[in-house]
Amino acid sequence: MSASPILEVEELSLAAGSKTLVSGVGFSLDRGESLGLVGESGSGKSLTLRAILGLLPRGVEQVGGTIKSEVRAAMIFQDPRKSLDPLCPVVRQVEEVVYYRQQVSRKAARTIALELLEMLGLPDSLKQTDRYPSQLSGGQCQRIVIAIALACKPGILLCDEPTTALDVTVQQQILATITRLQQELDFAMVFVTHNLAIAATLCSKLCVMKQGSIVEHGDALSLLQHPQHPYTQMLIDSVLPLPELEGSASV
Amino acid sequence: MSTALRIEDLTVHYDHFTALDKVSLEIQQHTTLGLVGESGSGKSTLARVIAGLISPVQGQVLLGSQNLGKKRSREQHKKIQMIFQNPDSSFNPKHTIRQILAEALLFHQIVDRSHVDRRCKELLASVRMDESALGRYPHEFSGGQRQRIAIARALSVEPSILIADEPTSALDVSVQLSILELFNKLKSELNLTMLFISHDLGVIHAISDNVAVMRQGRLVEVNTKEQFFTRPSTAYSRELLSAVPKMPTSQLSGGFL
Amino acid sequence: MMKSNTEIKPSVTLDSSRRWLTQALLRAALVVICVVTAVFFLIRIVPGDPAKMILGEYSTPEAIASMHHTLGLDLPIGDQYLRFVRNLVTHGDTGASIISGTSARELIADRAPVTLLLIVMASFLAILLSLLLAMLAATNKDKLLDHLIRIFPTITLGMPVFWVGLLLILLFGVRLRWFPVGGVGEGWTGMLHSLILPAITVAFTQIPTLVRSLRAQMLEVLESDFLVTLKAAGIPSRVILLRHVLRNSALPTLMLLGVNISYLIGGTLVVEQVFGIKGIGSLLFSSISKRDFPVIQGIALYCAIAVVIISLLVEMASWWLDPRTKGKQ
Amino acid sequence: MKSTLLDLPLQPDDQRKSTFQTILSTPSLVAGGIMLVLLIGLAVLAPVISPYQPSEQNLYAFLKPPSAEHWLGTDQLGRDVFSRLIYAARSDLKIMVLAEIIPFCTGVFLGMLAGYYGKWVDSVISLVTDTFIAFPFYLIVIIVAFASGAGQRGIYITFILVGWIVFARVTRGLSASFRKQEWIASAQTLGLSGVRIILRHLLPNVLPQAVVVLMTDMVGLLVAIVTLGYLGIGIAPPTPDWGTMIADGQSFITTAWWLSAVPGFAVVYTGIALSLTGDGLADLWRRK
Repeated sequence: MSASPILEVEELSLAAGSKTLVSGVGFSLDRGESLGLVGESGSGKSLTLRAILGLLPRGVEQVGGTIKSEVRAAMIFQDPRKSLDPLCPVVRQVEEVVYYRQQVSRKAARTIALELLEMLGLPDSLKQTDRYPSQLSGGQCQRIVIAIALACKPGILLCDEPTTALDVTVQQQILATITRLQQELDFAMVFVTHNLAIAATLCSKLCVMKQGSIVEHGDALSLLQHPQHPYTQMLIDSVLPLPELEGSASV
Repeated sequence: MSTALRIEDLTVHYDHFTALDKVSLEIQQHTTLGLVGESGSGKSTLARVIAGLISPVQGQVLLGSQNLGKKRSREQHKKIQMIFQNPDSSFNPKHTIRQILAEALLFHQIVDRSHVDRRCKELLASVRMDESALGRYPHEFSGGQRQRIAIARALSVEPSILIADEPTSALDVSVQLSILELFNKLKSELNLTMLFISHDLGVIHAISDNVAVMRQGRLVEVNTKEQFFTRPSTAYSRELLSAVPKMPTSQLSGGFL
Repeated sequence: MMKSNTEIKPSVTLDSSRRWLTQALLRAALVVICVVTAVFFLIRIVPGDPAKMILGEYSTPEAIASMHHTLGLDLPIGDQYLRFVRNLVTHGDTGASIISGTSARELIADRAPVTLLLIVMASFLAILLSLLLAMLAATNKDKLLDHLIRIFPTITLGMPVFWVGLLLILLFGVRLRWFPVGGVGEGWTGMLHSLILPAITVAFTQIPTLVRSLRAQMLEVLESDFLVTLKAAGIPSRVILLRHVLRNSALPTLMLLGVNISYLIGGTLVVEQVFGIKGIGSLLFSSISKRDFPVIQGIALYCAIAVVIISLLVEMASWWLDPRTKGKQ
Repeated sequence: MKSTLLDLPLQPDDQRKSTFQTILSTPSLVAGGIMLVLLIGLAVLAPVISPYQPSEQNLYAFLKPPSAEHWLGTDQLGRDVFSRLIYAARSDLKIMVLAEIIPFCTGVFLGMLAGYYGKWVDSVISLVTDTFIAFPFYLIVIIVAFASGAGQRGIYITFILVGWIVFARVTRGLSASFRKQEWIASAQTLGLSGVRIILRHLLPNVLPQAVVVLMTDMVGLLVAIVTLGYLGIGIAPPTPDWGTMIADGQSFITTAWWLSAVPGFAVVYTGIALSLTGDGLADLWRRK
C-alpha cells in the first residue's frame, strides 16, 4: 500500500444560497480502499459524492474545505435508466466515452467498449445489434453505466446508491460485479447507501452521516459491534433481521 | 379460524402482457398475509383487483361468503380499504386533513355529523398524531406522517380487510421502523386482517403471520412465516432469501462474491 | 462467473408496429370523415339562408329558389350529403364557384404554391430561431440573456399578426426599403425575396410558444441524470450539447410544431391579406366578400385535411425516432 | 425501540405565510395585477375620463399628431384617438370576457370527463377536438364570424364552437395524470361515484391550471377580436374597436403612423398584463 492517500477531503462544506447542506465533512482514502457513506435522505451523502466528482447540481456551491485527489473519479448513479441517454444506443454510449477519454481511434474504441461489456457480463447479442436503454432491464442498464464509469479508467469509483432501484436478486449480482471489478482493477471506492448491511459488507471503513455532517466514523466491523452514536444504533436496528436459512452453509 | 377473504383464479391482462395468471389465495380472519415479489411480479395488480380498482378478466373475489362483482355496493367498498406506497400523492392536495377524514366518515355514515370532529381526533390519536393536524393540508406533513394519516383514513370506515401496498418503501429507514411498529400495535389492538405487500423481506418478516410469494403473475409459494423464512419450499424463495444483504460478522466475507 | 446472460427483451415486433400504424391511420381517417361532415354542415348550421346571403336581402323568391337549386339546397339533407361526398371522392372537389363557374379545386390549386412556399419558409424560420433562442436561454439559465429571452414571449403573445406585419412593412419596406411593401416578385429570387417579410411575420407568431416550451424541454434535458453521466465521463461539452441535448429536445420540437401547424396555416392566411399576396388567404377573403360558398368550403376542407396529414406524419416520425415508445410492450 | 410520536415537528402556525404575503412575493402577479387594474379602470371610467366623445368629429383638426389638446392625436375624421382608445377597450374587453365564459366551462368539464373516464368517452371527445383543431383557428373564426353575420354575435358563436378545445386539452391531460395518482384510487376504494370524484376532487385540482390557461387564451381571443375588426368582420362601426382603428390608420401609415401603432400597443399592453398575471398565478400555485 502506498503511503499517501489518493483522496483527501477536509472540512468540506456545501451550501445552496444561505442554507448549509454539508458541513465539515472530512475523510481520506488509500489506493484500492473502500469507504461507505451511510445515512438517510437529506444527510448530504450524495452531495458529498458530487462534490468529489466536481459536478455539483445547479445552485449548490462549495463554501469551505478542500478536496485533494490525485486520480480520476467516475460515478454510478441510483437510477440506471435515467443515467443513460434514452435516444442513444448503449454500445454507442460506451464507445463515445472510450473515444473521448482514452484518445484512441473510433475502431479501437469500439473494440475496447465491447471488451468492457464482456467484462461486465452483458449479453453477447449486443455485439451484433445495439439496443436503446429502454429495451434493457434495470440491472443491464446499471451494468452499462458501470462500463461507462470503467471506460474512464478511474482511480476512484463513486457509487451513489447504485442498487436501491433494483430487485434484491439483481442487487446481489451488481454488488458482486462491483466487488470483483474492484479486486481485478484495484480502484478505490466511495459507496453511498442507506443500508448499513451493504455498506459494511462492501467497505472496510464507514462514515455515518446525518444532516450534513459525519456523526461517527471508523472501522466497519467495530462500528457495527460498538456503535457510539444513537443514530448509528438506529441505522443498525433498521436493517430488519431475518432468521438463518436452513441448509445454506455458505454465504 | 374462518376465512376472511378468498380469491379464485384471478386473471388480468394489460394489452398482451399477463399481469395476473390464475391466482388463488386465502386470508384468514385476524391474520396478516405478507405478499412478496420482485418488480413486475403482479403484487400491486392483485391488491388493486381486491380493492375493486381493476376488474379481472376472470376469477372472483369472495369476502366471507359474499361474491364481490364488477359493480360493488357502497357497503362492499367500505369493507376493503387500501394504503398506498406513495404518501406524496395519497391525498387530494386541496383538502385539509379534516376534510379528508370527514369525507370517509360521512360518506359511509360511520358517525353522526355532530360527532365527526371528535371521531377525527380519535382516529388521529390512534395513529399517534396530534389533533392540530386537522386544519392542515397534506403537503405540510412529512412522508411518515402522511402515511399515518393514510392509515387513519383507511381505518376510519372500519373495514374488515386492510390492504397495505408497500406502505414503507418510500420512507426513510428510521421512519419505516416507526410505521411498522404502528402497524403491529394496531394489529393487536384492532384485530386487523391485513394483506401486506412489500418487496423487502425484512419488512415482511416483521409484520406477517403467513407469507405468499409471487413471480411473473403467478403465485409461487404460500407458507407460514416460520416455514418460509427457515425452510422455504421453492428454489425461487430460497434465491430471494439468500439475496438479502446481511450484516457481516467478520471482515473476511470478501464483499458480495 | 456472474455472467448475467438474461436475454434482452425482444425489440419492437413487426406485429406491434403494424398495429400501431393501423390505429394511427384509422384515427386519421375518422378525423377526415368528421372534417368532411363539419365542412358540409358549415353553411347549414349557421343562422340565415345562404342563398339570401349571396343574393342579398331583397331578392325575388324565384331567384332564391334557383340559387337553392344551384347549391343543391332543395334536396333532402341526406341526399345533399351524399352528393357532397360523391363529388369529393370522384373529383376531389366541393363544387363550382358561383361567381366564375370554375371548380373550387382548380381555383385553390392555382393559389396553393405561394401559400405553401410561405408556410415552409415560415416553419423553417420558426424552428431555427426558436431552437437558437431556447438553447441560448437554457444554457444561460437565470442570467440576463435568459431573462431577456423569457420576457420576449410575454410581450409578443398579444401582438396581432397583421399588426406585426404592418410594423415590419413600415420599418423594412417603407423606411429601409430592404423588401417590397407587398405583392409577389417575379421569378424564383424575386418570389423568395418578397416572401421573406411575410415569412418572418408568420414565424414571429409561432416563436413565443415554441421558445417557451423548448426552453423548458431543454432545461429538463440539461438537468437530467444522464447529462451528469456524460459530463462525469469527460465528454466535451460541445459534443454533449450537439449530440445529446439537441437530439433529445428535437423530438418535442417536432411534436410541438405538429400541434401548432394549424395555427401557423391560419396566421399565413391573414398575413397574405396584409402583404397583398395572391395566395389561398386572399382567395378566401375574395370568396367571402362574394359569398362564394363552394370555394370557401373547399379552402376549409383542404386546409383541414392538410393539417390532419401533417399531424399524422409528425406522429409517425416521432414514433419512429423515439426508441422509448418501441421498447414498451 | 421507543415509540415515536411524531417524526417531525409541525411548522408553527405563525410561520405559515398568509395568502396576501405570498401574493406580494410574486412580482409578476403584482405587476400583471396593477396593469390589469389600470386597464379595467380606464375602460370602466371611460365616460368620465375621456376628454371627447369617441365619435365626435372635428374636420378642422384631422390627422393631428399627439399634443396637449389631443394626447394621442386625431384620426382622419378628427376624432380624438385617446377617447376612442379607451372606449374601444370597453367594448373589446367586455366581449373578451363574456366570450370566454361558456367555452371555459364546457372545456373544463369535457376535459375532466375525457381524462377521468378514458376509454370510449375519451376517444369520442378526442375525436371531436381533433376535428376542430384540424381547422386553422383563424380560418374557422373568419368563416363562422362571416357566416353568422359580422358583429359581436359572430364572435360569440365562433368562440362557443372552438374556444373550449384549449381548456378541454389541458384539463384532459391533468385529469388523466391525476387519475393515475393514489388519492383518486383511494377515493374509489371508498366507493365514491365518478361524478362526485370529478366535482369534489378533480375540479379543485384542475381549476388553477385552467385559470392560468384562461389568461393566455384571453390574449388569443382579444387578438382574434381585433383581427376580425381589422378584416372588417368583427365589431361593427360605430362601436370603437382597436382592430378597426388599426385598419383605418393603415392608409396613413407613412404620414400618421401613430394611428395604427397606438391601438396595436393597447393590444400588446393587455397581452402583457394578462400573461404576467397568468405566469404569476402559475408561480403562486406551484409554490403553494
